[in-house]
Amino acid sequence: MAAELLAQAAFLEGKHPQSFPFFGVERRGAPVTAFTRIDSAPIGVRTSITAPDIVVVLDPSLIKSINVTAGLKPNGLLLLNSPKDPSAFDAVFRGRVATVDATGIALANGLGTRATPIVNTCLLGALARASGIVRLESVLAAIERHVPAKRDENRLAARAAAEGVLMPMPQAVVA
Amino acid sequence: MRSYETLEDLPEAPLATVLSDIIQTGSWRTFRPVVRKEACTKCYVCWKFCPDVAIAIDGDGYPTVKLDACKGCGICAEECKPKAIDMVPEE
Amino acid sequence: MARLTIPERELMHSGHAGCPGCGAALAMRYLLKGLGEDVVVALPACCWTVIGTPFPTTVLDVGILDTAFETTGAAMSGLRAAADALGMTDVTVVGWAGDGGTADIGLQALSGMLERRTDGIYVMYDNEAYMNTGIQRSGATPEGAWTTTTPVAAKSRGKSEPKKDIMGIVAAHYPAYAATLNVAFPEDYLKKVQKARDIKGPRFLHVLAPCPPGWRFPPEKMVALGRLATDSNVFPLYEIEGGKYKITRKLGTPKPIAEYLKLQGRFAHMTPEEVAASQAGVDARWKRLLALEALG
Amino acid sequence: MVQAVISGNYAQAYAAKLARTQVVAAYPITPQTTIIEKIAEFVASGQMDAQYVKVESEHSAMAACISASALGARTYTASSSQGLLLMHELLHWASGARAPIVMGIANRSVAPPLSIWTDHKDTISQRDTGWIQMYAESGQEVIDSVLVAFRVAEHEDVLLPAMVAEDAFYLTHTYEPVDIPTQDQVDRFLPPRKPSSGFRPGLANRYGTFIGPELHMEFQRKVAEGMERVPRVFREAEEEYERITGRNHGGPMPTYRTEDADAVLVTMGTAATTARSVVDVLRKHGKKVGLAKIRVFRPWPVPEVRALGADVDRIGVLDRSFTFGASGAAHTEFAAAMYGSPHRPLVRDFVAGLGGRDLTPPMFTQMFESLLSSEKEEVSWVGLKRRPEVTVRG
Repeated sequence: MAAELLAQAAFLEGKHPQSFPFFGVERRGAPVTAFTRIDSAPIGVRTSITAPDIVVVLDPSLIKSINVTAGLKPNGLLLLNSPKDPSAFDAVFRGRVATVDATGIALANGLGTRATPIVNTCLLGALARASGIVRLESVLAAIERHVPAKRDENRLAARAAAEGVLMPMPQAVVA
Repeated sequence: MRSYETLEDLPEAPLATVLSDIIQTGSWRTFRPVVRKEACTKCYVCWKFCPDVAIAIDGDGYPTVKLDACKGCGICAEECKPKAIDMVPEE
Repeated sequence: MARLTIPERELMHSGHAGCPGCGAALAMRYLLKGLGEDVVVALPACCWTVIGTPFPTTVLDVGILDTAFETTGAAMSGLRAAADALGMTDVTVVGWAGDGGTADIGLQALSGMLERRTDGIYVMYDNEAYMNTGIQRSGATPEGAWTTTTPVAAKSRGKSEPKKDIMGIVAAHYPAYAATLNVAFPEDYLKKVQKARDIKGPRFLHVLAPCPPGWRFPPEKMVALGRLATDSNVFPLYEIEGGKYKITRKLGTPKPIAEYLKLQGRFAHMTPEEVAASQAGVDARWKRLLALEALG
Repeated sequence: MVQAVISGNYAQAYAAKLARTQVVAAYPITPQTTIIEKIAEFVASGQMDAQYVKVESEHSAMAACISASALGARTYTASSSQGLLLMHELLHWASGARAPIVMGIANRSVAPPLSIWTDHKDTISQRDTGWIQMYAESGQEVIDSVLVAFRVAEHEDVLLPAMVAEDAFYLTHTYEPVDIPTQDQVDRFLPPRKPSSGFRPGLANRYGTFIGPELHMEFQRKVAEGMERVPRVFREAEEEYERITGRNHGGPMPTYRTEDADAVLVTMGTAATTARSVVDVLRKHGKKVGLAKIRVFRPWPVPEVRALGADVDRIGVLDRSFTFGASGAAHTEFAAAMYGSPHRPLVRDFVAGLGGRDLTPPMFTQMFESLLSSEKEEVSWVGLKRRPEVTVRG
């Protein structure tokens, strides 16, 4: 969902996105992986991404069980859903780390339940600000066009997350 | 992960024999059940209704949550009559 | 330790891939508690194909044989024949299939298995749609329910056809034993499984397996919702033995179906008129069941 | 050894009985029916100690066979045409589950128009399912091939299902003398099946299971390797069978008068009998022609095909089915096997005998003569009526 919405946002900017899930068997709550490529030219590969520029972790508890930074480029960006300061994750990744309290923002905007907060749009808002890979306005426009329910809440959440993202240095554009 | 030295080491036919306990589904959880022993009446409704075989009974007869397995569905807390189980957000 | 009302021994392991609050996972846990370990399970394509975890792992302390989607009944007959030919006569042969695999694509093989009187227990765990593929309607989806193939939109009000009466179809084959079971009533569930275990011939268990993502309710409500299904007469608990019907749970005053419906997102679109029509359907089926029981 | 005049279908049934088959699950279809009727009779009279599962479709027949075989029972079934096509999904399942089921096939065409008469469209349509495929020319070959098929299929280096095909009516319902081996001979040749998969009830084990992209391909490779070992296991089985019964049908592709031949016709099934007589006649007239017979279509006998092609300049392949949009299956396979050989003969395709059309001696003469003067590789439909006529009887 988040990966596809990111692709939609990039498309609105005239870029060539490619978004796909790991083709597995989805179970509610079970860890899943999805990929997005964004380029200014048509994309000529159809494989899993093994060396990403950016890794976005929607559920911070996964850090304990999964090596979320596997293959992440040294100068890449790790964006985490966490209320903590990025410095708390120095041991996880030596490159740039950004955090956003997406669960708190989602619940404050009525997205999901305590057991299953819906944090997709929060992290996209935060990603736009932390990476510059797409503009926040494009994320908001993609939400308006493609999110089936609670569009206003999702837009507010994405904007709040963009404003609330914590990062050690100002926005830097990745590739 | 399970690796095989050669293709020959892989069983000829697809026969699975490794018990699934090794798969830790605790990472699925966003809320964790915490049993307050002082409120527990040992009725075992929590144990009875756990779809994930994630509740054991300890030596003193209290339910304990196997956190490697628990997916945090919250049925145990919901069904607990004396409300002795709290669902606490994971870090 | 206080006395447990169901057997303590577990023949199902943790690590399975059922969604949080999965009724079908709990249903298997109880089934094996009732049957013990001398069991072989024919498993067609269904949620449990995945719940049962991928190679090289397995979830149950009994044998599982994967079989094609529509073949559960036939696979049971093959297992029974081989078990008998090889001297494994004490083995209980079980078929464990979803509602789509039973009431739709597997109906022919089920009919064949019942008619040729295969000695085995066919279990249909009913989550009322094709959940493994992502909530498409099946013949067992109830009227009014939203699914991805029966959307709620300008020209669609969810599923427009009533749920298929699989127990009626099974009853027409004169099974040795048939019963409806609900994971929210473990003691009744276990009693019926153990009863089925000790009967020879074709047996059929229809198990209600509430599905949090498919029915759109929070996982912690799974058992409460299951209870409501029976206590509102949406899913009555009864058994058929030797052709005789016996209702195993009767409330003086059943709960209104509205209580059951309002807990589930799949029915959220229903108008008071649609709820009333649904109530009338439930009442009529309950009346018919009482009449069948009265036949004795 | 008992010599009896029996039909090809009865040869199938006798072989299933002599093999001490433990589970049979079958559904009737013309012209396979007399196989399963005979087996029902054997079981009912106590001559055969087998569980006979009377299923409600071919699809269920194969599903029941796979389950029974997975648990370790020696398993047999029989089918034909539409019924075999209905089984298709389960045929793949059987090989993937490494279930060494043996199946008798009455080769019959596929509708529409409905036809109960012979051609090979039903079995050729199953060539990619991972089954060993054998085609028989005579009742004798049927009974011997079924017994060899059990031994090869169940061999621990193979563990793959096998089908033994016989042409509808030309063999299924043709009574001719057949040497039926004794039970003692068969018991020596075919000991009880060893449990192969390891699958058991009452244990934590799951057979079939599901798997992601990490290992599915490796299990496909296992099936491929099982099939690659068939030629050796088949040869050893036939040698052993010969030691016990004195009979050997000559490997996966026996040849007849091909040593100095200018042209050779390659056939499958009963066509070989008539073709052999025509070879003799043409030889008397000084025409150097010969015959090869595909007994084992899967695995395709590449070394035998190459050896034949190395010495002959003109080869005609007779296909009793057609792959629309290409050529006959045996022709395609033959041409592919010759590609890259130092000596490449001209390989032609003759499509004939579809839907029960008789393959007459003049047709074979025509094929040989056409082949001897061939200048190019082409597909020819032999016996096709350019002015179609049909007799309507009152």
